[in-house]
Amino acid sequence: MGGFFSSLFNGLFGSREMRILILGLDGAGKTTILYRLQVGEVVTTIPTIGFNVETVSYKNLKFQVWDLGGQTSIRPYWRCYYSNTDAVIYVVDSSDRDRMGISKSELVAMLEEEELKKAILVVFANKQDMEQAMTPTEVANALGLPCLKDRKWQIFKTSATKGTGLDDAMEWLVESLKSRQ
Amino acid sequence: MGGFFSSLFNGLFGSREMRILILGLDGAGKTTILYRLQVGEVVTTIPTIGFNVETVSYKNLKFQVWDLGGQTSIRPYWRCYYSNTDAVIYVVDSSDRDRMGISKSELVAMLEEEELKKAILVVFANKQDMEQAMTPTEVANALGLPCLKDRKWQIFKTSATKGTGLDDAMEWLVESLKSRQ
Amino acid sequence: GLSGTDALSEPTEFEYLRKVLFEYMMGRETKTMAKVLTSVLKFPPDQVQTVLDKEESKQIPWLR
Amino acid sequence: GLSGTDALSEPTEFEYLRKVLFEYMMGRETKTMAKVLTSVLKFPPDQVQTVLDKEESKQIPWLR
Ligand SMILES: Nc1nc2c(ncn2[C@@H]2O[C@H](COP(=O)(O)OP(=O)(O)OP(=O)(O)O)[C@@H](O)[C@H]2O)c(=O)[nH]1
Ligand SMILES: Nc1nc2c(ncn2[C@@H]2O[C@H](COP(=O)(O)OP(=O)(O)OP(=O)(O)O)[C@@H](O)[C@H]2O)c(=O)[nH]1
Ligand SMILES: [Mg+2]
Ligand SMILES: [Mg+2]
Repeated sequence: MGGFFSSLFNGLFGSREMRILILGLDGAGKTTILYRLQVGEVVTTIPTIGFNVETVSYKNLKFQVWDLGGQTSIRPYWRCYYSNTDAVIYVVDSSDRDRMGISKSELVAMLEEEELKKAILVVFANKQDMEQAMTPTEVANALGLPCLKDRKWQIFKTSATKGTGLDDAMEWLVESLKSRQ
Repeated sequence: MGGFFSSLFNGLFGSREMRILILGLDGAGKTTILYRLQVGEVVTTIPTIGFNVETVSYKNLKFQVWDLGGQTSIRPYWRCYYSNTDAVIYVVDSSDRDRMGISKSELVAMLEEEELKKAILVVFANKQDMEQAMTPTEVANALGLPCLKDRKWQIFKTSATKGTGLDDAMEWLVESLKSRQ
Repeated sequence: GLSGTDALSEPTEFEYLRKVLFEYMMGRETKTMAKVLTSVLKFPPDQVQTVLDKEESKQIPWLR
Repeated sequence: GLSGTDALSEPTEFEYLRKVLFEYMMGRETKTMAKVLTSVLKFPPDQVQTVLDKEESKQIPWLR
């Protein structure tokens, strides 16, 4: 009986699915990243009006990954999804220099939310394959990451279409989540 | 056991609540009528954006009475409520000569709906207390009631605010519903 | 009042939607409310059917 | 995108609402969806609370 119940309890509580949000401005590459992570392929995307949610397995951990649409008019509703979030993947189009300021304000507003206080932050400086892409350091500075307080964060250079950098980023995220527990 | 189940069945099926819709243009007096029937008083109303639904008891019969908002932009949604309807109380502001034509078209469209094929129709020629009110016969003709086919209907003159005519109308409705069963 | 575009520009319709959604969320007459909601928000026919089938399956069959 | 009026004039928001409502009606992540719906439709705070309490009471407590 004890054995049955303890394994039942492990099943229910032991490996709780981690909840991860993928956020960032429209066109940053969030949906491309989600399906890269899930099926390992580049899918053709359309702007996400709503969200995609998928279960992603990585190194024996299971994640429930939410990719939320980033268009201006629906960005205010990101906050409805914050509850119980373990980590945020914040995606930036590194070649979109004009909107780096907007991307920063959205990030700052997000990090101010009480519900995300303990969430780990991974920034994907995405579209590194583009010629005019800012470097990860430039992106980090533009977003004000060095000044963040009480936040576990890291930035990675990625190209979702070429598939580079994603593994490193996920590796770091998994380790951070594990060591946090 | 048999006795228990048969009384259970009577309880569940024997006295099914009748479903009645109160329809008509905005301002016709539908909400005033609903609460006149339910609590016997004239209540202060505001335009109904949505619906009111109340249980009304009359002569040992129980009715679930739906009063739907009649404004132009929400009239198209009346049809979502038609299913399982036993009777429609169609309320007309008898003093609103200008909109008698609109009231007729809405009535005609409603009666064409398959889901209301077996529903009994009672028209309330309401606001009879107003000087310029059309007579019930005039209202009946303006609505084209005499030409209706395959429809049990009757028209009554009412004043929801003065409380006149409602009893006669409900009396007829109850008898019609009973004899139909 | 939608003049053909996918928008809800009429304040009355907006308030109506809010009222009906509230009732739906409180579990009152959900089948009727579902019809109204999918109609106001112009769900495509296949989604309307999916939603109504779901509502049907929620009902306790022996009470109908 | 609502410019202060009680209307949903932005087609993106309209489509967003439809998508989220569909998920809610299908019973998926209803608590999160309820937050979005009440937010998009600007429910008054007391109604938001009523709705979220209701969602809470729907959850099976021993799975949380
Ligand atoms: N060159 C390049 N293009 C990319 C990269 N990642 C995504 N894209 C492209 O950028 C476009 C937008 O990508 P999405 O994944 O749809 O963007 P999103 O962030 O989900 O956008 P919303 O759903 O509107 O919020 C698509 O054409 C992608 O193929 C990348 O690393 N490099
Ligand atoms: N003089 C007179 N006024 C009436 C009568 N019945 C209703 N009214 C008034 O007409 C106005 C509209 O009545 P309501 O009952 O709110 O109308 P309604 O049909 O529910 O209107 P909507 O909710 O907009 O569809 C109110 O001021 C009522 O007091 C009546 O028989 N005579
Ligand atoms: Mg997307
Ligand atoms: Mg009314």
